[in-house]
Amino acid sequence: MADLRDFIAKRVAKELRDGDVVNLGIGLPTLVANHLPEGVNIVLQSENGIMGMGPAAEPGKEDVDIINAGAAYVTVNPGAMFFDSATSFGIIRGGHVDATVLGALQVDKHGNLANWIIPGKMVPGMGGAMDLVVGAKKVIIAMLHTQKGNHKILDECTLPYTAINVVDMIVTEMGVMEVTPEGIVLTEINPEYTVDQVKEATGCELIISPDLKDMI
Amino acid sequence: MADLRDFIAKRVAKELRDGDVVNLGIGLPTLVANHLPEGVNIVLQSENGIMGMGPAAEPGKEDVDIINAGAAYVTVNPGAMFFDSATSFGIIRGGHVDATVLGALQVDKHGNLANWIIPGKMVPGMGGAMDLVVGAKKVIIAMLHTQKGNHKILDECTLPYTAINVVDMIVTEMGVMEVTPEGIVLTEINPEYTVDQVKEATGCELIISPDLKDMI
Amino acid sequence: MRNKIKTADEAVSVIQDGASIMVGGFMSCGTPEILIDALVRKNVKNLTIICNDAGVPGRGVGKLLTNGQIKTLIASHVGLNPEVAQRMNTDNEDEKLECILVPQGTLAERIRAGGAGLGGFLTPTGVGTIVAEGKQVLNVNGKDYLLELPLRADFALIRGSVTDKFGNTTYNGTTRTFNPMMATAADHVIVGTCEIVEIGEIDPNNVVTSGIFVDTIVGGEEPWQI
Amino acid sequence: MRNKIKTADEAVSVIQDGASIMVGGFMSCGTPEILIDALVRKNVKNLTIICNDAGVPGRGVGKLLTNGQIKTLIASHVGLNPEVAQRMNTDNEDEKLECILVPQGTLAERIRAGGAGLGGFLTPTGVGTIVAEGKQVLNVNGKDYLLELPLRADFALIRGSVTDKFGNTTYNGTTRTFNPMMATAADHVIVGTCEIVEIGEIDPNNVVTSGIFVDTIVGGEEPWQI
Repeated sequence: MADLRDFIAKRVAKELRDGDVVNLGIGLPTLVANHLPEGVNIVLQSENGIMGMGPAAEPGKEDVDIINAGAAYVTVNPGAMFFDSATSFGIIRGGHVDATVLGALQVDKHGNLANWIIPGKMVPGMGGAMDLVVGAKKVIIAMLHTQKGNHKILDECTLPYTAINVVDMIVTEMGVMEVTPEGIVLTEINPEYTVDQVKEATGCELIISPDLKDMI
Repeated sequence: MADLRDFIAKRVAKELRDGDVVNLGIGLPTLVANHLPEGVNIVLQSENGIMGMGPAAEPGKEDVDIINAGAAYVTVNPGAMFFDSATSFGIIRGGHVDATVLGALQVDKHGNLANWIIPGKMVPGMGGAMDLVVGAKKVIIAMLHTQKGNHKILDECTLPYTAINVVDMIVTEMGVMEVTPEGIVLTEINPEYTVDQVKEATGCELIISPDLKDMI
Repeated sequence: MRNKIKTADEAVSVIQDGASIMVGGFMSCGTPEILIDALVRKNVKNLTIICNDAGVPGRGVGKLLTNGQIKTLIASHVGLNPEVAQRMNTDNEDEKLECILVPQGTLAERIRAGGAGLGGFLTPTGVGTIVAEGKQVLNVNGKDYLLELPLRADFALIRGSVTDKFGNTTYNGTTRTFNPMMATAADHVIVGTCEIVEIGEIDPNNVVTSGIFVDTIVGGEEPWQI
Repeated sequence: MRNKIKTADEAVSVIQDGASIMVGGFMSCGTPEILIDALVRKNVKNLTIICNDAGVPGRGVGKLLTNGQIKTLIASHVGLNPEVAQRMNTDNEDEKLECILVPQGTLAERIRAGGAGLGGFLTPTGVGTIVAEGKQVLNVNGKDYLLELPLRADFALIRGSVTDKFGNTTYNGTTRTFNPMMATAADHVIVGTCEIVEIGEIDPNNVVTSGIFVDTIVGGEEPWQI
């Protein structure tokens, strides 16, 4: 599982360009920062008020006034800036974040996203997710392709939306998919799987790119 | 004329309370700061980005980065703050300015104000005046009672409005008037004038307060 | 000038049952714990609390929740405090919590609007979701937006790092969060701060919250800790 | 990291005829004169300039006006520059200036909205006046507001006091004005600054404009003088 997560994170990292402003969700997306290609430096935004977030603080060296959106002590890089929450979401909503990487419960062929209400569980709140996916220039969903065998990539989300028409790309352990006006296009495949296996694990028609590549 | 202006400014100053946040318009209103009663310290807001503005800068001691809204070099008092224009007008529009003092071309019995378009002259722009009179808790008009013999206090403004229903008080060389739902009430009179003289100089019905006092 | 410095208990003495209170911070980093503690001691009830999140039990607004003082919670995230779910689902009407969820950016902007005299704003956030229910949708230049309304409260409890005796306040690191907006959007503002300095000691370029917004200053706020 | 530092002439080389340009400052205090001078040298025409005011002749955007480069001026106050009236009333179509007046608070907020992804906002300013003409009036809780729309531009020319090589910028005194909002509301942002420092030299608590907004940095901006 940890390997799969790193495999996905590593592929997501290849989408990022030098100088990009990026907001990484908690969990798997956080791993993306560990896999940046050589020469690619990104500027991490944390919605609780940091531009230029650095790695987690070393034990014993924490600055108690500096946490990330997951409430863990972090560092900031030289050239960082702290700001309030209205400014933070002005940056997010205003399209100044080049990419955000989040997990999902469901994504559908329209690019609709559901990732905040789990049926039968307490509703934890959307936090900053709704603003992030509406505002970021590129929304990348990083997740396992299915949930205990159940489809997560669908014709239509059945769970309440986080936002509509926002997802640009989906990266799973099986492949890389782009959301296009025609539907979801598989552009890269993990060579450990066949196209039929990916199709079977997908709950909507999967368009296979004529230019399908190996996911590496 | 200079005396009249100081006379008016001195009376306006008595309306201010210790600790009030005040924005003074250019010209006569600026003089109000020179006439504050003993023990009354106000916090001057300047819409170009100062809370806690001080007196004009002494020649040779100017800080070239600090001007007031009239583009003159000023000082700031200890405890001042500089901010951007959106923050400045958030303070103004949000009702955090206790009083603003401005001149007027016309005021009417509804408290409507016209002070930005002079007929036949080029329209200079409203600057921050529209926001100030809508946002300040108390709007005090400080002006000469008439303009070359023409009425300025009217039934209805004939010039384009700066804002509607905003004026609380009018202070002129003839007296002090409050704008009430019933109309304009003369509450104080300059003993150099008779009530009839003030009535004649006023272009709408003037209600005389049963408690009319001398303006001192 | 009026002395604004009080003890925490004196400061919160003006807060009565049923008050609406904004509380700064994010996961209680930037939350004035000493003011929360005083509010727990005062034990006022039926509060409406506006805060980014419900923190965790025993921290920040979590203390008010544990003590059964919150009737309505307006927040963007409550998932890390299991007491929220317990109290939302309780059959005991006295303990029942109403929880209103607002997207974090919308919450921050609504509070800003409340302080800045705006009647509302149009945001793309929440369009097509349950957040849009009951809200006006306006189309501007071909794009749909929700009309979101300003939010104000009776009180704001904010947390400063350095505060001068006039109330001018700075916030260190990520303690800033919702504090600056909340300071503008409440009728009565109390700042719990780590360090009180003389007027003039903070560079006017670096003040974040003007003293004009601050009614009461309480010193002795401690650093936040996980 | 890409080097953002250029000369003023290199910096404005991307600006073409017909561009819309936001220019920071208030009575040209906080206006990047070195960038204006370069724009005069480049002599691009038919510009839409968004600026608080028209300054005075020979200062700030007044230079662009004198040089006949402005087609449309969006500002809150133009009364202290007599050239505005001359050019508004000229019969020479090539020199004719269109002037759009916006209340100062509304102008600042429209630019902020443009940078913050808002579709508009409701303000009480201008209700019942000619500013309301052609605008939607919405009633919220019994009070009328105008719906004002966001404002963006192709370029923003802003003026910093201290800027690090990433573009993080601070503004001294009253030079701040419209600069921070404009930095967020244009597709391409050029900062003319007084002092360029190394990355890390500005305290992250005191940065006002993040370097992420800044495309180009030009040093050598001089202090403002009356």
